[in-house]
Amino acid sequence: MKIREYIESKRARFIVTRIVKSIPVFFLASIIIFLIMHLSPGDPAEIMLGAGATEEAIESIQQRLGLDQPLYRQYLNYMSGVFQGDWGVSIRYNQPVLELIRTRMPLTLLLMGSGLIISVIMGITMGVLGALNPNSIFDYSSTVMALFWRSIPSFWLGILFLYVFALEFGWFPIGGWQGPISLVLPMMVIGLRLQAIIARLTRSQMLDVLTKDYIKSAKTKGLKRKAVIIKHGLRNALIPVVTVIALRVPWLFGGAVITETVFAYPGMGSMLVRGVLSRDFPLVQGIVLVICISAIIANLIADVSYTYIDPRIDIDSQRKG
Amino acid sequence: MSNIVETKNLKNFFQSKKGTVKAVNDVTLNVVKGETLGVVGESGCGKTTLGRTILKLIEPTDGKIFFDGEDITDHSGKKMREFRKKMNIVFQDPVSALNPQMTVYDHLDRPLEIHNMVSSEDEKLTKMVDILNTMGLKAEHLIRYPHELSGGQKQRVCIARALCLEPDFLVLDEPTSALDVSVQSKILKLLDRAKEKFDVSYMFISHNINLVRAISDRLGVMYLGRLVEVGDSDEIFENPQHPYTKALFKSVPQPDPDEKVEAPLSGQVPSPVEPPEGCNFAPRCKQKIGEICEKHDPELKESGERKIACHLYY
Amino acid sequence: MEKKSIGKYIDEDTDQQEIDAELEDLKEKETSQLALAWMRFKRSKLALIGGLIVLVLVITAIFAPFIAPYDPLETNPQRRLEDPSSEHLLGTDNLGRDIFSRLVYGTRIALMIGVLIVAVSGGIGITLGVLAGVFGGWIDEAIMRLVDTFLAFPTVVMALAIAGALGPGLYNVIIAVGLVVWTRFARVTRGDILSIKTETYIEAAEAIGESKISLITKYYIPNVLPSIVVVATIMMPTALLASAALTFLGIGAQAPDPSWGYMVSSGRDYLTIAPWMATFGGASITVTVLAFNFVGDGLRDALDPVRGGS
Amino acid sequence: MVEKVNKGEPILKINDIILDFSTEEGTVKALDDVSLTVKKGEIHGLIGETGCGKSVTSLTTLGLLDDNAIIRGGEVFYRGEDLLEMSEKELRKNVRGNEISMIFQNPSTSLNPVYTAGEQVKESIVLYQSDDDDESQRLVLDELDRVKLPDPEEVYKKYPHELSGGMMQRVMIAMMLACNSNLLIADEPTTALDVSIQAQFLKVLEELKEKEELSILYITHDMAVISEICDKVTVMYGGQIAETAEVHDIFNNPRHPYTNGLIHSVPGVKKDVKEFETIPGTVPRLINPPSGCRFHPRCEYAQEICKEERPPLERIGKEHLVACHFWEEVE
Repeated sequence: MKIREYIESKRARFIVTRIVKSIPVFFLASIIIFLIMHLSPGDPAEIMLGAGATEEAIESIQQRLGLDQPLYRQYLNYMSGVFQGDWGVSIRYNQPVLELIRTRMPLTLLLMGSGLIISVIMGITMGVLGALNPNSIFDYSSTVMALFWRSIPSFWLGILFLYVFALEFGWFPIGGWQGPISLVLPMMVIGLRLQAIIARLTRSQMLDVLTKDYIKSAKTKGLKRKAVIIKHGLRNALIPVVTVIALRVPWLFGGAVITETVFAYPGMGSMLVRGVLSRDFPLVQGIVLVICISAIIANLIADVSYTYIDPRIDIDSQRKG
Repeated sequence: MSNIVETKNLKNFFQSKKGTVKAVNDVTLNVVKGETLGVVGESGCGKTTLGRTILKLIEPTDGKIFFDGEDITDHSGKKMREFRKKMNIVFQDPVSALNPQMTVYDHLDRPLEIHNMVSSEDEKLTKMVDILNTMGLKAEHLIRYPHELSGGQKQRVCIARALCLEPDFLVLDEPTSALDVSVQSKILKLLDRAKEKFDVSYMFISHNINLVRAISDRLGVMYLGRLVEVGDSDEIFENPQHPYTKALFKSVPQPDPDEKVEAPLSGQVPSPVEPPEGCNFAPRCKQKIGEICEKHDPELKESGERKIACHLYY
Repeated sequence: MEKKSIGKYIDEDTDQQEIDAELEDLKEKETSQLALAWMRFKRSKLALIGGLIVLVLVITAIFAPFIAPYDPLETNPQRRLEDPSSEHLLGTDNLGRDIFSRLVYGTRIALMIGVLIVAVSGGIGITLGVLAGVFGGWIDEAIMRLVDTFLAFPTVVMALAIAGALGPGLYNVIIAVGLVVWTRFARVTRGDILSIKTETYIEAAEAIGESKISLITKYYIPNVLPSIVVVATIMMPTALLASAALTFLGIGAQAPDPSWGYMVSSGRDYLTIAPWMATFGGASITVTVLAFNFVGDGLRDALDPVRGGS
Repeated sequence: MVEKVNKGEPILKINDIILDFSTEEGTVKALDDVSLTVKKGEIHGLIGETGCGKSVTSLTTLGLLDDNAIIRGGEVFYRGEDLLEMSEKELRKNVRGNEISMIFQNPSTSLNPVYTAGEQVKESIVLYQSDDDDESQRLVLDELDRVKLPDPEEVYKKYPHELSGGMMQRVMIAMMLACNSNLLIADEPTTALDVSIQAQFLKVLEELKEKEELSILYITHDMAVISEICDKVTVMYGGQIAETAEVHDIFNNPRHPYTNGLIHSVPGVKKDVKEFETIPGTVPRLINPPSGCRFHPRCEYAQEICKEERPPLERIGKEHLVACHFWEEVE
């Protein structure tokens, strides 16, 4: 079985290079976050404690956070802290940042995960159906709808859903977390928007693949229309779709931040907004770093899954989207 | 007869994922002034890379290139630009050889400007229309964009662009293989007419052997980056000597129902990555004379009027 | 190159019948790539509608003072939260200000932010994209690593962090969003230049002795321009949505600016008694973004129909 | 399929097909009264330049045309049944694959890149021969052997991008013949192949014709390949049939001015470029094609009648048909 080992070794090599490549990306990201936090014009300690803070309070904050040391030293302390689980203490909540994240993150991941699943299922079905009967009424209307879902700001959509489904109809709780029921509306807000993007991409990829020669060969072999489209067409069409979905994972966090704020959903996203508004630098820094790590991991998983879908591993895939 | 172009042990190796590709592997050849040297070979034999390397569009890995007796191997930047005037190239696919955002006028204007070949706008237009007419095009074509022209017309603009530098040497890299038969014969006749009018020597690269026979004075046959046989074109076609040339000519279908291909060349065109030991053609050669072919790489040696790289002829 | 100046160069020595046969199929007027693109753009109805809306928005933005019946900032406590009436077309907000006037002035802010963000991100992205594409090698590798890093950040989160650090305010939002979305410009420009690099007309240009600079100015840029225009149009929606989101979250435009995002966030508390404040604000954003999406899709099909755009 | 056809009898009869394509620039009159007959066990060459309608004719037979194609008239009889009357379902079940199959120009795009060569050939075996796993695997290796592929076990496991052009083209044939088709349509199969690989490929086709009485409709623009393997030849120009004859008549006694011009512009017929003949003008755009005989603007024998009246396809010899008012005068 020479071929199998050869492919496995090629895939292993591809994965290792991808991991090695994402390490500098992680450090570069952490440096950028760190710099941004220290970008602010005023003295961070003053800004964090607000105008009325006494001299001593400011002094102690600067001592505690080591703000008086040169930037690169602060960064190194911070990073060594990160690896030992000490991500600093939130000013506003007066709890370790890592603790806050650990309690809030699962809710955000749950929201993002459900939003992703819905959008993938709806998106791909709508996309394939649109491609199968192009220029039909269905195709035309789903294209316009897809553009509509991409154009509506998610915060307004959230407010509309809140107003109609929670206030008027009362089907769903206004905010906070009363079990999975309060997941539905925010999930729909994220899902609808992403499914529009996936649907349009799947449709254009399917249309492109259906013009390829190997589809003509499949037809010539007398295969049923369904076999030609699903077995030969869909698999090739989905390769770039997987790439785009992976690229959209970081975007999901963005969506979560806004949707959680609108629905007062107790996830990491709404906490980030409160952190930014109250200039709670350690908390903001921690959350953004976590988001960045999960995005890098998501990209990694996408590239690895890519090698299973598309046997042409060594052709470096042109990332789309 | 002085040579317009000469190469000595020219080598061009690329690094690919699978290993070193020996595209041009120790090629020594010359193009006599005023002649058309045909270069034939199958895919991966390095004929295109050879053409581009002689023009220094790709840097050679080793060996020497002489143009009109002067060694241009290490020329670069300003010095090389002077030679751009003297030698040029026409590519295979006319569609991608023209800049879609430029009109025909711009395509001819650029070379004239760069090498300031003309002193006034009037002189420039006269020169342009003269060349276009030689190519069977008219002044009306000057303001057209590439997407408004047919394949044949586009290729004629490419040739006009090369000729307006009044080069001494022109590499024609499969100039007609992307065109239909009737358009192809027109382009070939125009090239033939242009050769006399502009006193240009050609290196005509093609995989179409019948075509090269009709247009070339001398012929070079390449296999896997090497020159295996060089000599007068008609003589080689009358009596090919290198085993590969013989087998290749035998597997070429002739446009005559009574002349059929008997035993086609067996096996595969091996990949130029890490070519086989000894003579590259040995694995497919029916006239192998034993061990020596597997071990030693034959040199290109004189054999009467001809030059052949095969142990049979020493 | 007008037609008449060629007139005097027409001569007849080449074989006449062949040339005339070829001249017939030359259409009357020469069509440039741009004319070709306009023909394709006209064909899509959505694109034309989008174009029309954008035009209306631009006019509203420019002539806001003439269109808006009231001063958007003038509060009028007695006339708080009135329903839409002949006097106040779209009613009044919680401080008695005329909503219609605020919407009209909001157009100006929205378009201005959008254009500035696209300009900032375009400037950074295109330059880095061209550098990476043309010079390749380690420059390309470094820029692409930077792009990958920024891709790891969601636009809103990154903008939040930057805006948080810089403090709220319109201009901080422009910098924040601009600093994040440039990656899209960089990737498209780089991708296009790499594909142009493989085109034979670049090699032909080198063969006639074009210098590196004229290669960039005469060959790369003109051929990359179409897709840059497409990306710029497609980026407007992203810019508008991101800046509106930041304003909604309280980081962007501050009261009393008549920005649409702020109208939605301040309208949220009065949803039950005066829902039109939030609705009209949100609707304006949606219509504007939808229009730019229509135009963007139309431009993409018109300018690079083959590639279909990323 | 009802009719049993034995060697030498017509297996495919295409009669007077008129077909247009509706495009944004206008209606393209792609086929104008195209008629063609392929006999069983015969390799019938269909030659013409780009845009003459040769590929469109083959796609019409199998109903693989794009949706903007409009068939205005004509029939395609295959073993007694008119394929144009058949529904998509019928065509798919009874004709495509197990009766008529097709291979295309570039092998690298005609095979699905995400399945191995073996899997794609097995798909045809499972459809038409046997769906038992081991047996179908064995049959696949036989098919790969039948087209003379070296080391079939190796090729079975390889993905298309790991095979050379020549090998991919043979996998294509194996995939199609595994459907036990009686008629193979080959659309420019060797254009992308090297001379030596092309020669081997043509030998494989010839053997399939001799040994298994396979009828082949061979579409190409290369006159040399036509003379190599075809028994009969049809020349097309601008969507019209110019001439049909035995391969020797086409080369030694061309009766249509276009065939005559084409033959004399082929390198190899004339040994030196100076003797090449050329056909003035360019291939017509079929949006508003020339009236009557579409070759008249470029034809030296053309007269008034050629503009008004489209010459019928006249039988001037046992197997020789020509569509030209002045075919006697051509030399």
